[in-house]
Amino acid sequence: ENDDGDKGDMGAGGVKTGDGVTAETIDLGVLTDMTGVYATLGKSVTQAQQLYVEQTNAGGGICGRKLKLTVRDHAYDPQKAVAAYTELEPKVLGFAQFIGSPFVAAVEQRVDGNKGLVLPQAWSANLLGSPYVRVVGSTYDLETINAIDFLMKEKGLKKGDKLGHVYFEGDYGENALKGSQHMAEEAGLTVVEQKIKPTDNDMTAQVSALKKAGVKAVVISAGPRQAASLVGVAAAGSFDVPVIGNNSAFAPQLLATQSGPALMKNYYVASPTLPIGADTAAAKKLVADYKKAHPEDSLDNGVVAGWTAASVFGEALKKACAEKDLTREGVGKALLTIDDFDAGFGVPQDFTDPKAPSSKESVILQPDKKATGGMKVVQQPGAADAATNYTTGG
Amino acid sequence: MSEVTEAVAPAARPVGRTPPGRPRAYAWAAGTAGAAVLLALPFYLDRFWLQAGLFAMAAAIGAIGINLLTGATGQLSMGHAFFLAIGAYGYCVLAGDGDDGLTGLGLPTWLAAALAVALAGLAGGLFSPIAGRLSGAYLGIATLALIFIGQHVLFNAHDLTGGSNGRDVPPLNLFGMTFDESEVVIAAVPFGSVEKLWYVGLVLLLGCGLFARGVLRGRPGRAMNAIRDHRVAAGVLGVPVARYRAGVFVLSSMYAGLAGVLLALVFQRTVPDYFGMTLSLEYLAMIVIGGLGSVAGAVAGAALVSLLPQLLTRYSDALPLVSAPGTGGITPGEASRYLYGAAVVAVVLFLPGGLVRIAARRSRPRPGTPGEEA
Amino acid sequence: MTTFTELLLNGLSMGSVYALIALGFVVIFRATEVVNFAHASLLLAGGYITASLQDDLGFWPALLVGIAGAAVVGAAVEFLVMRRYRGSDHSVLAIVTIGVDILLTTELTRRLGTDVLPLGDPWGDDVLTIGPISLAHTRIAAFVAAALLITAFLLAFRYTSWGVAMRAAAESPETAALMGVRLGRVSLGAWAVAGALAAVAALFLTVFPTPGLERATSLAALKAFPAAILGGLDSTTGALVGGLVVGVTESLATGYQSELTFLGRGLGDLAPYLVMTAILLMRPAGLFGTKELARV
Amino acid sequence: MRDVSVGYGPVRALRRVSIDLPDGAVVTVLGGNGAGKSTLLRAISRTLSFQGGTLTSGSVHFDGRRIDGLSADRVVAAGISQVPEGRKVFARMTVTDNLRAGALGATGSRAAKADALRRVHDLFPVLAERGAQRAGLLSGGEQQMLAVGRALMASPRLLLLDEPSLGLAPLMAARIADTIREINAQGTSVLLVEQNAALALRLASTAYVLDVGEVALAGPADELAASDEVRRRYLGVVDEDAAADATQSRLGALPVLARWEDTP
Amino acid sequence: MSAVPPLEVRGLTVRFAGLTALDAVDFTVRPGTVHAVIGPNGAGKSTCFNVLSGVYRATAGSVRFGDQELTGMRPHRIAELGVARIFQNLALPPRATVADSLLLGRHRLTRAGFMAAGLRLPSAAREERRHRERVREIAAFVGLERQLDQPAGTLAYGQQKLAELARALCMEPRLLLLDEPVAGMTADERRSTAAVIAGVRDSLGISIVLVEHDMGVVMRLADAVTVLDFGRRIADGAPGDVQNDPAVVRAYLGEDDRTGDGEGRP
Ligand SMILES: Nc1ncnc2c1ncn2[C@@H]1O[C@H](COP(=O)(O)OP(=O)(O)OP(=O)(O)O)[C@@H](O)[C@H]1O
Ligand SMILES: Nc1ncnc2c1ncn2[C@@H]1O[C@H](COP(=O)(O)OP(=O)(O)OP(=O)(O)O)[C@@H](O)[C@H]1O
Ligand SMILES: [Mg+2]
Ligand SMILES: [Mg+2]
Repeated sequence: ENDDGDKGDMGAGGVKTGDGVTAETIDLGVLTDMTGVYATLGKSVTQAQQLYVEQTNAGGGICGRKLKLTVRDHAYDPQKAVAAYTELEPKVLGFAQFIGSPFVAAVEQRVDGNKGLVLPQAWSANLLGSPYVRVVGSTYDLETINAIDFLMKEKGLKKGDKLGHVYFEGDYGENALKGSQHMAEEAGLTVVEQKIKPTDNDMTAQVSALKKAGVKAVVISAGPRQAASLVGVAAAGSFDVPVIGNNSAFAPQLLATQSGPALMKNYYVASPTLPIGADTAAAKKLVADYKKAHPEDSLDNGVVAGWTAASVFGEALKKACAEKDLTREGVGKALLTIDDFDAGFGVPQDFTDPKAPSSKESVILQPDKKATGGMKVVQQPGAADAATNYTTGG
Repeated sequence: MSEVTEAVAPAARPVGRTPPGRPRAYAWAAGTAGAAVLLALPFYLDRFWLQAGLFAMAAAIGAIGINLLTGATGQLSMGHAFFLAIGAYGYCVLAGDGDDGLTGLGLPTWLAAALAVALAGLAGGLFSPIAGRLSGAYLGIATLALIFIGQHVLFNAHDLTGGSNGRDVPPLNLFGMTFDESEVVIAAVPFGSVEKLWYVGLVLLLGCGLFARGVLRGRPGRAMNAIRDHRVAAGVLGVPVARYRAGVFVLSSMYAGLAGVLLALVFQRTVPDYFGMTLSLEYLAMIVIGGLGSVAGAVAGAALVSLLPQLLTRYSDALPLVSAPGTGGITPGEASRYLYGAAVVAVVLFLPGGLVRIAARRSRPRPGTPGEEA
Repeated sequence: MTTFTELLLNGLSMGSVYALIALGFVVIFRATEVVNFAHASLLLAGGYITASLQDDLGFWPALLVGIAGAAVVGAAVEFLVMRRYRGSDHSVLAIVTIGVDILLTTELTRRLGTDVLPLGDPWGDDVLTIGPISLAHTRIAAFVAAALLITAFLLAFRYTSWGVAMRAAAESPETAALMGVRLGRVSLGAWAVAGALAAVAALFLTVFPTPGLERATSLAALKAFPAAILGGLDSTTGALVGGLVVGVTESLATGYQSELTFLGRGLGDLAPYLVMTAILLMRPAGLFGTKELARV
Repeated sequence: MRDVSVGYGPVRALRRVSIDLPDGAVVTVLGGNGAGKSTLLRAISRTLSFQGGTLTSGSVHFDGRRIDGLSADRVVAAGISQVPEGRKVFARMTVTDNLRAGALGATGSRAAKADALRRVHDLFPVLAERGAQRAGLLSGGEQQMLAVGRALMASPRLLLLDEPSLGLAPLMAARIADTIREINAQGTSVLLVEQNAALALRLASTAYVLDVGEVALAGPADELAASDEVRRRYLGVVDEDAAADATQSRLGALPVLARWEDTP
Repeated sequence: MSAVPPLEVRGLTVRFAGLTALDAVDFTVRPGTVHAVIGPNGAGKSTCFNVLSGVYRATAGSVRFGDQELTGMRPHRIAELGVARIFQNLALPPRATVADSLLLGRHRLTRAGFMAAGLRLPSAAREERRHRERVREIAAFVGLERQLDQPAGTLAYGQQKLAELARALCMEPRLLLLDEPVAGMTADERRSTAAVIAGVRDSLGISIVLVEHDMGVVMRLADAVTVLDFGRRIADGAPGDVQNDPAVVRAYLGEDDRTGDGEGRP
């Protein structure tokens, strides 16, 4: 069941192929969570990727082969996740999506062994380092650095100030915290930490604590509802400091709730790419197609993330095809040659260095009812100096 | 899903009770046949199935443990996952060679495994004073505290546990053989980690099953049941209640610890999310579904509860009335949740006394009887 | 100091919501000695019905329908599932409720999808500000509602035969039947009531400061476990006190976590369990629960 | 009740038993252990199912109305209440609540219940003074009194008593006997299962003797009391042989238990 | 088995919230005799037993069994000394078979622990066999060998009482505490049970403390009688004397029961 591509046989058009690739199809795996805690993300990402596959196939597929996605919903259960990976791994070329960084970590060893490319839907620096597990877009620590940089440049946060950071227990929050700690050293801030769990929905106590500490701004690395609660409470308690969150800390659905106004007032979101509502041709097309395919579902940055990841995989396949090598190794190599790929959301991705994320840039967005996907750009893509000379402690 | 039966039935057999009324010889034949099948499986099944089987075996060991405690002694425990965690992480810490930056004592892996089990037992012993004072639902939910403490530690004691992303599990190393991906080809079948572990799992499960059965059928088992049925009377009859409760708690924790070690070896990585409340509840579900107080029940229940979700996920596309995600209908994931929930309810309602009663039913009709020995 | 008062008040108000959930456990436990793991999904059901109707009906009618609906769901669970169990073992029935919870939760989360449903409540995000301390109106409402409901139950249990019937049925169905207790009706009633209470709790869990109802809302039910236990699983007063203790502990542990870093951060939902364990060590049946007997 | 047969799974506990209980009478059922007396009462009060038993044939009528088919609570509503075998008080509830539970099935007014309570209290003063005590902590006899008192709370029209004098001191047993007479005088019919046959036969007008699930003897109480069989087996008159037994055992007539020598 | 020592109860007092269940009670059980403790309901008889077997703690006073002080010992320690009892309210696990219940009685005489039983050591197996044998003997002695494999719960009340007696005998006691052993039995069952008890005393020569409301049985079996009322000892002595003691008659027997047969005469 181990498979170095050299054993791979010659397929259609003299292309070397291995696991998951036949003369007609290229099989890709999707390990997602559509019934567990990350259901919101999983749904959008998966649907976007399915959309990408349909369109690519409509356009004749890649390398004369049709793409095929096999979806497994592990509901964020480690046993199911690992089982599903074990099941799909021999059948597929690679994984266009894998939600849940602990699980990715769990199979990392095996990935290095079987060389099947994995694009996790998680932006933790801990995932960096393997040539076959590649993070698409800037990691949470970088994103946080850019976010704080924005606060300092635009929102009057200055040296010596206190900065509140509310973060999830776990990979996401802790990686983001690394960012703010780094930034704190760089810019002479003091971070007031508030660790929370996904089960905490009411941020009143946290706000009181931050208020007591007298913070001048708040970074939140948690889920949308925690962000909403935090901003809402802060606003209601006439504690109006700017709040900025990571890309996972917002969902357009929130704008319909009564915390909407507060969110639009002083909440910002740092994101690895332009929002779904960006006015680039690609974005507009995606919006249109996605709306057509899933009229009732909301357009969030999960869609963008899914689409980007899928197109990155597609790009790698195309390059590999050009090299006449569709084996796992071939695709891996191909990906390493991609140094400036833009899926249409304004941020070039560079995959030449497995130790680094594919980008260090972030876009700063602000919730806005009118904008498609509920977010408008307030700062174009860019990387803070602190970010560019920060090496992620993978 | 013929595979289910194929995977469950044999797994249940080696320690399974021979259904009353059936000729012994027949049962023996069945037993040996089952054993033979089990030994042959790695040559035929692919990795997914073997892995699933191993998960089931580990679950079975853990389930036997909690059945000694909850089924036979009547001490409801929702903290089982905690002791599994101790087993799993204990093994990593003891066997790990700290070059991943985490604490590791680098002991020989077999020793580490043994000590990890002992460690779990110790933890059980430390908790048993509390366990000794409480009973029923109170004890159950008090043990929930263990889960939350456990989760807290797993996430925060970074050097020991590796935090949220967990830590790698050093492969087992027995008689110069390493149970990792490095392949040995036996009879033209490449043997990877799961193939090799399969046999370890079988041996452990068999051992644990027989041991527990001996305990249940012997003097300790009677004392345990007495404590469950009438604590005061048990004392007057000469059973040192407190000591027995503590003893059983330790024993069941050790079973959990062993299950933890085996799981860790199969996962090849321990992650905190796994050892949550859901896991504890699943273990309770296993023994209830299988049959309280009996070894065979624990094994059967474990097989069902741990295999069903994996199978449902695998065949989710094939499930009835599912529609592709996004088309508004029931997604495969949801369908498998429905079936799982329905199965739990149905088995408990329509097989009171658990799976083991299917066989026993005809011979003695006393529905819903917990705590008869395997 | 003001922070302390603020945390305290917030804890109390949050606690009163936990108390409502805990009361749900207590009612079912009293009537059937079953620990109900399906409570989380009852909560979700109540919230969902209210939230999805408030647009058309307006808040108050929607809330009433929601409460009624949750009661019906609870009753249905009892009638379709719990009643069918022929055995006698309570821990077994607890497992059944786990299965039920999986079913209900899956169905509800499927309907909810990825939405966050606003409750359209009249309180909005208004806050009452006394000097430096501010407290959300929703929280005051929660406190009042919980107080009223729980007193109502205390009175009901004391002055009607309902409470007696429940306890009789729970302790020995056979003997209770000999007393003319209508077993079916008692447990059906208990489940319905639990459902209704869950719906009320759901309301206060989903209004400000939380954005609205969504799939994770039901997780709050977990916090009611220690509440119900440390108060005493079969005691109404216990539910109230337990809820408040949990609420306050949680709030303080969170608010002062920077002072408690030596314990590791994020003690918020661990602390209640620690308190509970401590209390159980002193009083094995909780603060107000009926102690076990040792008479032969 | 007519041709009633009952089985617990495979076990046949009653075979075609017929019993007539005239309105306002006291009827007693005697019989050895396992004869099926309690089963008989369960068959009337419809609580067999709790024991895994089923009424396999026959019918039970209560003043013209067929009651085998009703649920237990309906039977109570019909005016039948039972003192179950072995007390079965609600151990975790207070004495007072136990008595309240007894009145649950009663149809009577608040006032009627208050009267019932008063009657029970002067019948068993101890229940009054222990009102707040947990029933499970009462002494055996006190629990028995509570069980009887609880049944009286429903002021039933037919009272089923399963060994009411069980574990009662002679004085108290006599007291119970008087009570039965009294409530019977007030028009309540009584079906009495009692091991204290002497007492039972003194109270009853008619008596039945069950033997392994079948009616062995039936007739007016005094006639039965006169019959030798009953005198020997149930009245235990001839004490001499008992004493004799006890003495004989010294001579080894009884199965003698050898000492246990602990030599592995 | 070592010789049976006397049991001495001195100034035994037990108080529960508010009420005194036992008030400075004294009595002595001579080795190898049947000593009856009688009294009205709630007099404190079972409480006395509960103290003797370590279920309740005495508020004051002492209980000496030979040179051992029983008050304050844990129940299983007392059982170790060879003190066995049957319970007034049945305490038989309804679902376990009679055989298992009786084997439980052998607990103090057997040794197999978790290890031995789990590993099925031959010693454990041998032990098991020997004791099952003895259990059968004892079951035969009380006349239950046919019910050995039935779940105790399905036995009729009287038989369950016998099963409890057998279980107590299985402990090979030196002191046997019987709380209403013949309650709920028919006259001839009472007689045979009484005979069994007499047989036990004679063939094993152990001391027996008997609590019973059936004066017939008491008079037949008892060598000495202690009468309690409201926790106080109101009489103590030979059956005959006690029976005619006016205080006893007033408090317990009732006027019409001078005959000494609890069941009276038709
Ligand atoms: N739950 C049960 N399951 C099986 N058999 C039972 C059950 N209850 C009673 N029996 C059997 O039914 C028969 C009658 O039992 P029952 O209790 O009616 O006797 P009884 O006359 O009341 O005896 P006692 O005088 O000891 O109370 C007995 O043989 C008994 O073994
Ligand atoms: N644990 C307890 N808590 C409170 N009161 C108790 C407790 N145990 C016994 N009592 C009370 O002590 C008194 C004596 O009880 P005990 O059981 O010794 O009476 P008894 O002599 O056995 O009566 P009976 O002949 O009815 O069994 C009773 O009034 C009983 O209510
Ligand atoms: Mg009976
Ligand atoms: Mg007594």
